[in-house]
Amino acid sequence: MDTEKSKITLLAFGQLTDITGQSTWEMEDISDIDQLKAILIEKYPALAQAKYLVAVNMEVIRGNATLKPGDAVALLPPFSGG
Amino acid sequence: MDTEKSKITLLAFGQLTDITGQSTWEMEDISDIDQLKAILIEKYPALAQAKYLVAVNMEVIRGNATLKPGDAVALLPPFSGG
Amino acid sequence: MSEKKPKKVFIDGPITPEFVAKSIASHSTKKDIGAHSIFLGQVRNDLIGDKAVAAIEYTAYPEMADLKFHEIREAAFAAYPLTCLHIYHSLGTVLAGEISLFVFTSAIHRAEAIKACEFIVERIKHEIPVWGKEILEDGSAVWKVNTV
Amino acid sequence: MSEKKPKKVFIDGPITPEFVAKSIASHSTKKDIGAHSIFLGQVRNDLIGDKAVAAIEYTAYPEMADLKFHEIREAAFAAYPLTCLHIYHSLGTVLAGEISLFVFTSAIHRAEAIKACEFIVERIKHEIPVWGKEILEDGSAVWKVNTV
Repeated sequence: MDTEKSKITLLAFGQLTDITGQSTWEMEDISDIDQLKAILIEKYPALAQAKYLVAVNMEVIRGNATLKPGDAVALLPPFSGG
Repeated sequence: MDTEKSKITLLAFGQLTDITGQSTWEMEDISDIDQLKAILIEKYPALAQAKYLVAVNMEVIRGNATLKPGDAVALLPPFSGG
Repeated sequence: MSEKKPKKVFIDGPITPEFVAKSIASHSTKKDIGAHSIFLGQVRNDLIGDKAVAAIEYTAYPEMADLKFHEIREAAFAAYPLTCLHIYHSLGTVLAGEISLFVFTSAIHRAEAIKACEFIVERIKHEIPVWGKEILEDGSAVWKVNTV
Repeated sequence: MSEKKPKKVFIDGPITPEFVAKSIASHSTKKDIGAHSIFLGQVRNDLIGDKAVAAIEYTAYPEMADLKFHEIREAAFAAYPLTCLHIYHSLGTVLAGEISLFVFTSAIHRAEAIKACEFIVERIKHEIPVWGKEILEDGSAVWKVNTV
């Protein structure tokens, strides 16, 4: 498989950017959301305490789901617009 | 009793003025609302068909009530403001 | 918070968008407000038979209307924690497309502002002695009948 | 009636009273409208500890927000017989006392306009990926937490 195509794009917003230190980056060889969360918590332990939803290609996914290359995975803290 | 003081003031509004031909006038020797209505219908037969509320001194009165000299009696067709 | 002083409600002719803007702008100094709810009644060009409504001429029993507006204000302040409350209603001629009623509630949180505004609009429609005479495009007139 | 074309929602900085007035005025040609309902969200100077909020800096996930605004519009038009529907939300800095959200519904009768406006405001608060960072009077910042 083309390594370029095995990448997913991560997007972090709001207070989560204080934890991740970046708002968009790429990650390779991630098969599903549970695996992604485990890797992220290892890298950013404060995420374990954070409240957030995961959206894959702009749709909120509750629970686990398979990720495919090219997916945009967004980490969304509680909304506070309006 | 002073005749001036035995008078009540009548007020008509909206479509009722098309029937009464006047919007404010005085009437004498009226003892209660039922009597007033009977006299008005005799004078303005179309009133018998009209839908309206009676307010005495700006408070809506449902049913009969005694009128006293100096009262302002308003004939209020269905409101259509806003 | 209750406001005891009587407020001027009736406006001669239409309520303009600029008037609404000025009213909104005057609240920018009240920095505890988080939510405004506004209702505007606009005159429709309804067909009466085959003639369109060109304007409505509003008349009122002004003393009783003032009393009822005051009662509605008191009831709204008693029922909802409002920061501000303004009510304006047109008298005289308002053309189709123009605004004849402006209800404006402000509160710390949205639910109170929204619920209070709806409460006030309903009460105005049912309790305020105002009558609209619809002036049709050919100059004839019919008394307006409000739908419930 | 459904509107399929995407609409611009985000506005850079505060929503001004003049913008609201212009939006109201643009509906005077739509003479079948009888009722407008407007919601405005205003930035509060809440105390965070002992410091007042001076401003909120709004950021969004804009592509997802556009998609969600579109879904909310479609749901509102499906649920209520609206003539018009406009939604505007600020991005960037909005000072305390300024307006950051403007929801504007119009219908033939008041009930639909009022209910639809409330429906839309609730969905925006829960479904739109926007975040506010409260800038305090001393220059420090905290992420805003919306009350339910």
